Amino acid sequence: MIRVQREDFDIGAEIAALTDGNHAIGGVASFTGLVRDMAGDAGIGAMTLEHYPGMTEKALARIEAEAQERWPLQASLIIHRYGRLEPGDRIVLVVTASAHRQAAFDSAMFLMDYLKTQAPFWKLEETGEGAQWVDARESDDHALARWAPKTGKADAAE
Amino acid sequence: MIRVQREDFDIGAEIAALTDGNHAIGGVASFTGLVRDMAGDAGIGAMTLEHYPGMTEKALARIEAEAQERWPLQASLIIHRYGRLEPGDRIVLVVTASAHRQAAFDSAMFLMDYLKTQAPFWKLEETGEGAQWVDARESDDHALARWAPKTGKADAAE
Amino acid sequence: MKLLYFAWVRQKIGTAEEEVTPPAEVTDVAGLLDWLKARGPGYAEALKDARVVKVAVNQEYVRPDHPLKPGDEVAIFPPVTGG
Amino acid sequence: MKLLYFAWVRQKIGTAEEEVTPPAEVTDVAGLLDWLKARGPGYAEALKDARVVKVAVNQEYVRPDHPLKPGDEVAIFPPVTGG
Repeated sequence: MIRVQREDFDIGAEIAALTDGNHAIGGVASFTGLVRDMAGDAGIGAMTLEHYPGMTEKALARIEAEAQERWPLQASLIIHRYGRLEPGDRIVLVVTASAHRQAAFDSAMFLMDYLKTQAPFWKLEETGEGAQWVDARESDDHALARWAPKTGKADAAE
Repeated sequence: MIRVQREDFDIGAEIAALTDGNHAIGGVASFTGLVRDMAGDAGIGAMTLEHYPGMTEKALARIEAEAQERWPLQASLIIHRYGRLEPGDRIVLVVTASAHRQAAFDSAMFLMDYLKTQAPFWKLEETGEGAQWVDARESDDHALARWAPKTGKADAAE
Repeated sequence: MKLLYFAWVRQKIGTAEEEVTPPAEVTDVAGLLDWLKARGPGYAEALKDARVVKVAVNQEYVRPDHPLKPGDEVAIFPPVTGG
Repeated sequence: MKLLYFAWVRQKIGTAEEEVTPPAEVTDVAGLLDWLKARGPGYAEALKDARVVKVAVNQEYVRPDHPLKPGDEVAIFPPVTGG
């Protein structure tokens, strides 16, 4: 399930809605991304997340479908917000549920790595020196590379 | 923070209590373990978790301290239940919060692997053929081995 | 052909979207970027390094040699920074 | 010396805890296990494979050569299966 929304989300309620009543689930991994006070060296006040309506949903749905193909997931969820967000605000939620814990962890990491590098969102930070577009990070590309098909990570479920 | 308790827990409320107001946190990973319907081949109705009061708390506190030492965590939480649990019930919650996502993910996996192999809990499953103690799994020992000091995982934070 | 711009590409070009009809010799994404760069200083600045900007045609990432046709929705944007 | 048993070790021995005073030649964990095995068929069955059971002294995991002293709390249990 994927959602792109301006509104905040409730982590506990989302996990419950996704997993309640499914007794084949042994483990649920989640990751929540928050707006940090410090990005690099300049303290930031707030940020605005721009996105590409239409393509965003397609990109998230494809990323989720690929995770479902690679790991034996019982359920999965991606929520990504857009609009103006302040320090401490939730930006993104990824939840994966599987019979085994490693499949849940690995697929949640995979979803986050793909989101960071593939989903059409852009962060504009409000800094002391005015608004500034966040630069893409090489470390995110490196994180993505570990999921290349040759690594055989798809079989890593315990 | 660690808790050993008979009562259920609320994932969203626990994460909020741990992270609200800390704007140095960029990512929060969580893992929730649930009672599965199927353990191996025999359907199970419920299970009872026995533990060693006193040592359990010490073991969890030591595992948490080691995670705090290995990764730059802003906050962490381990809750483990004991007593009788039914399919779908929550057993364990691990939450880790850090500036960066990989530190949060890695430390949550580390905590779960240590819990599974070090914390003095034992599962007694109610199966069709009567109550049966769950066997320790070799795969859990293997999962633990990846955190041996030589791997240098402590420096893997992005 | 509908063009969409995002983030600093949008700011430098000065508009979020526009309808264009490139000449017949523009047949692929690389050709479109070259043609756009000649439209003004904002375009030239936004698109000066073709290896940096990303292009999606009909909401799918494409490479520079991707062919274009009249009804396409072409989006041009910087590397993404969500999550 | 206080002994605690958990899970199937507890069930096979038939008690959760007991106070014992082993003879002077029992100086370490391995010696204690050997002495306990001779106390009855439940003990022998529970402790027959010393490599399987885990021992904690004063709530810390220890090895078979760990020395024992009178006031120790010694727990004997199967490999753990929580989480």
